[in-house]
Amino acid sequence: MKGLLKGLGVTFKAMTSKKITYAYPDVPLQMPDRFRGIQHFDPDKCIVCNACARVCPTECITLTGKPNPDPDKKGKVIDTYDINFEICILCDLCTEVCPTEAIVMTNNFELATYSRDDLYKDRDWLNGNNSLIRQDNISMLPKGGAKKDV
Amino acid sequence: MQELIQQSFTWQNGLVFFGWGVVFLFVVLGFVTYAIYFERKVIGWMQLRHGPTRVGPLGLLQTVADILKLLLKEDTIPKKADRALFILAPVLVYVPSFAVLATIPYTQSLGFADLNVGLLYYAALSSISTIGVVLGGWASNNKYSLLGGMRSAAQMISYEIPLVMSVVGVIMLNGSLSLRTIVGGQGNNFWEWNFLPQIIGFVIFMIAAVSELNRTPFDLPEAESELVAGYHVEYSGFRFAFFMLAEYVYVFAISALTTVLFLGGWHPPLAVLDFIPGLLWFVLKFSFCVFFLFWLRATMPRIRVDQLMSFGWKVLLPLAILNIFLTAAYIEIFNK
Amino acid sequence: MSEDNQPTNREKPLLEPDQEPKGPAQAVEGELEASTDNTADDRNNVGESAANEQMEVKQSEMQEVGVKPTDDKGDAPADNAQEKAAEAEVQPVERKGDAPADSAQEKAAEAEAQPAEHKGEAPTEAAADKPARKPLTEEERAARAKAAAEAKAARATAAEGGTVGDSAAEPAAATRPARAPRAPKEEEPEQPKVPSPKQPVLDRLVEQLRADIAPDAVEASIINETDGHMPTVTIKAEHWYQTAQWLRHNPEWACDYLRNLSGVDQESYLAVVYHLISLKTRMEVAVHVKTDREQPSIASVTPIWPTADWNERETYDLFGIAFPGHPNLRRIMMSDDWVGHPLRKDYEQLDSEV
Amino acid sequence: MIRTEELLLNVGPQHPSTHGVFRIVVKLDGEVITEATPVMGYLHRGTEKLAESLNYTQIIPYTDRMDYVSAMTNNYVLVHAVEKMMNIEVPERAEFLRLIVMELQRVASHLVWWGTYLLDIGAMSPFLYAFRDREIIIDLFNEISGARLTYNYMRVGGVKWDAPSGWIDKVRDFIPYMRKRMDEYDRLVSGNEIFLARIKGVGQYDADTAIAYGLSGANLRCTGVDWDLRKTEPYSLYDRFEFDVPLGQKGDCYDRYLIRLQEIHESLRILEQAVAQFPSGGDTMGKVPRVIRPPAGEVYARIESPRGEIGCYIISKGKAEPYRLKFRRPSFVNLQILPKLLVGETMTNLITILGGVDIVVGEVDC
Repeated sequence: MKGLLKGLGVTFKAMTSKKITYAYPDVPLQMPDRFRGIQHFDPDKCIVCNACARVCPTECITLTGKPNPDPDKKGKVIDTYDINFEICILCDLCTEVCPTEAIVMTNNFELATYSRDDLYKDRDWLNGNNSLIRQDNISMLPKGGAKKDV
Repeated sequence: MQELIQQSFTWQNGLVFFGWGVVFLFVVLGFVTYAIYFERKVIGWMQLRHGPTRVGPLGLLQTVADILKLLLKEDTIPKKADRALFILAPVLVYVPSFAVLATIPYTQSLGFADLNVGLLYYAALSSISTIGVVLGGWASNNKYSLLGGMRSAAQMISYEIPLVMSVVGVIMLNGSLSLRTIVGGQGNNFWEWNFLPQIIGFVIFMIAAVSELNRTPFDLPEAESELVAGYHVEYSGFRFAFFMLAEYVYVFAISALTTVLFLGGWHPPLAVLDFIPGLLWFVLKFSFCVFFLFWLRATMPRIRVDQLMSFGWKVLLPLAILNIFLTAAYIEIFNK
Repeated sequence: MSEDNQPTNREKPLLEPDQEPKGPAQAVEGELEASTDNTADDRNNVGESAANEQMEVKQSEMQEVGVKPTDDKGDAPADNAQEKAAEAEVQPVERKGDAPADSAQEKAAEAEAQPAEHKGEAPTEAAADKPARKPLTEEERAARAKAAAEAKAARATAAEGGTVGDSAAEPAAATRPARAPRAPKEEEPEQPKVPSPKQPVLDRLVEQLRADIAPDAVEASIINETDGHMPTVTIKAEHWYQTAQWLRHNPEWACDYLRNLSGVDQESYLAVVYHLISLKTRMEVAVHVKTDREQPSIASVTPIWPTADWNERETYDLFGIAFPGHPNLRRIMMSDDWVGHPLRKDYEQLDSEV
Repeated sequence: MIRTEELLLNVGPQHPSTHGVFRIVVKLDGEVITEATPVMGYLHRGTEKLAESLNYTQIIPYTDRMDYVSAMTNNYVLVHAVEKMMNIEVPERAEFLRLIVMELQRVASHLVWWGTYLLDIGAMSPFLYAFRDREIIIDLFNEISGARLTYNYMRVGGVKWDAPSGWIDKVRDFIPYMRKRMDEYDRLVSGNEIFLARIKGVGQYDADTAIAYGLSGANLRCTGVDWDLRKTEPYSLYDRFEFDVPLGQKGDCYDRYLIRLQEIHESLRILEQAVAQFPSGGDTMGKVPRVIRPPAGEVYARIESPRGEIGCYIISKGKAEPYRLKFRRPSFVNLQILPKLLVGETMTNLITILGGVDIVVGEVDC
């Protein structure tokens, strides 16, 4: 009998204590900096090395480059860059291997759409997704190496 | 209201009675709507969350929205279900729950019928809804609902007896089954109420009442985690609403009965407070009982079927008989 | 993948996903592929893949002196040989196609799709896509196909010829086609192997088994250094049930806890690996039991260790190894009407685009 | 004579308390179970087949999705296996971070178990309390690894990220907070007579059956067998911290319940010591070749996940992808005792026992 009453006491005390739920749809959720949301793509930095397409476990990145328009520079410029968010698992391996930090994660995670076609994000959309970009990046860029700050 | 009952039954009287009946129906439906809302709010608070807040100001229209939803929802009847019984079951559950409210005296003057067998009327009618539940379980041709139906039959029958036996003590004290005289027999101070002399009866009554309602420590018939939803798993749309309605009207009925039998109906706890109208005291005690039921639901785990049966038969029943014996001895010694 | 990769892979019709070059195996987040695939890297790849001896062979130091002929499985060395040959042959193109699939069917559509080994081994395409490389012409591809076919034949003969020991076979010398000479790495003199602490335990076990069960029961027995000097024993399939009972009830071993049971497809044969441990004496042993590919069947050990029940059902479901003596051998993962055993290397996927 | 027939009932695959897509076909005589045959495979994603064509770094995201309630321990077992094969030396700081993160994961996983177990038995509120406390751990993981459930945090040779500034202090503050919460749980539930009546003596088995069925974790220790891999086969830095392993006697649901709650206390003790000895400097990634190619050979690494011994058996042929990767999943093995336990039990006890064994179907089907 005593256990039952103690249990009732706990719930009664909880009834009057502060609530811990937050009103997500009305108040936007604030994610920490490292949160792996939808990628942001910066076409100028991309050197079309295909590292991200290769490392992707679910092969959802497809990109094509084209030879550099102005003759003096050599190398390639990115032409189309698509991420298929139907199968992208946001595992963040692509931003790790990118040598020039062309692709970086942002904190946005709202990906719900009414049709599956909207889940094929192309280069411009990814470039447009430039809010809440992640600052603390681990990538092959020497600057982007693992920062040690505790 | 009282004098109306004495007059001869003419068309005009009949219409007045019908009018009062409809008014009372809306009062009860209003209670049910806000009891559901209140329950979800209270359980929400107890679980550190807010409960419904989105529909209407502070979520007040939440249950109204639910009922509208249930009205608009498609009312499917399983193909192989026994159609007639399937349709009859919710009716059989809901009607007794509403009919039972007739005999409960709310205040000195307010009350519908004053049967001299009020309590027996209550016990008899409330067991009809058991048939409805079993019928619903069987008719929807679903194994889970059949299991739920069988469980509820076993539970309600085995807890009907301790419920009635626990009240025999109160009847012996007041010498009559009529609820109005039982309330009359209780004085204006809380120590004159029935729950102190009849403390054993009161505890047994509370436990058996919670089990009658199929509420949490004893919510085996519609055990969410085992039988998915128990006997009303196949019901949808407004038929399902009937089952919910019946459950909450029984919460109203049981809380009212507890107030009347044990907590002194409309009597104030202290004689000096009797300038406040009786109805307010009734509603206060009544709401405490309702809150206690919701409080149990937020805290208690579910009991197992065999434990339920052994607890009912081996613990509650002997205690109830003991209570009767003690009351008899008490009356004999103090020849009240 | 070269830069002239079709924009989206989706519309390419008959391309089997595991056929399509999934990118060189080295695509690891560290791999800076862009333009640094110099020969050093290449030698590094060749060197490492040369150190491709089987785990049952005495584990040599990191610096593999030469390719020790560890005829783990008939085609493994040949597979590498072919790899070397192919690599040597298409050195300029720097594509180290993996051993061609048994059906080395030519992929017309994909420009340089190496008919990847159907066994799911993604082609270890060492080549980074040099910006200047021209797409392969028709006859180059034909040349490679011919090389692949002829290498396959060589491999097949090596398979029949050599005594196909299993992965724990004594190092059987298998002739290896001469590899293109490459800069000899600095050889470390092979120090005498320090005998591992568990060696006496293993020897004792082997000789006990030979005495109690059957002289030829134990096919091979080595100490697996990488796994904490785990004694590893290969038992013949027909003696396995007796050995299992012996291991279970022998007071000294009393292996009462079957920790792991995994099926393995070693291309030329199927094997089941049991990891046993005794909670009381803390003695550990790993047991390999081999069976052929056509009618794979190994005695079920469920009566001895009930935990083997579902593990064996899973192995049956995914590999097709029958376990006579199992209470109810049914599929556990796949639906009952599933055709084929998915984890086999030669498993044909039902719909390629899955 | 009236002819009675047994009722064949499908519990699952869609059922509120089968902890995922898992089905038990049950033959009922009234409420008593005469025969139970679990059916699984609804969540089989072929991780082992996929792994054969992915390199080791690409497999790590897949291990998150096996036991999605304790993803860190899955990451660790794969990474530990590869490090064992290539005998890579993991820097001190990375190993500390791994240990802290794994112990936090054990607390979070046991909280999920505790909340859902009470929900199965009928009490609604404990679930909310458990998830309120787990939310704090999830936020910690979110800060350090970037995700709430599928962390993909560990890499062969170390961890991907260093702890952000102030993270270690947050872990230090979490420990006393959690201890206070644990007392509240005990007051709410552990003393509750109805709850005790529901789980005492239910689903009982002895030590030999547990060993024969290869059970591990709390399911094995509840029969008194002292087998916790953190103690018997120490890995990572567990030999540096002193903690004890709770054991049960009778081997019923109640013992398993107490053991798991006690394990939360033990994990908090380990965390306390780990945070105290956390190195100030050191890097988070060991010396790892750019191309991770374990030398040919095989290894069976095993660690203690909240559900038992999770093992990762890799056969490598020297290539960058594993030749064969087999996960020994504790939920899959622990589940085998279910049919044996259920015969003669009632429907209600089926749910109690299933909750007591604590399975995650993502791990059962792998």
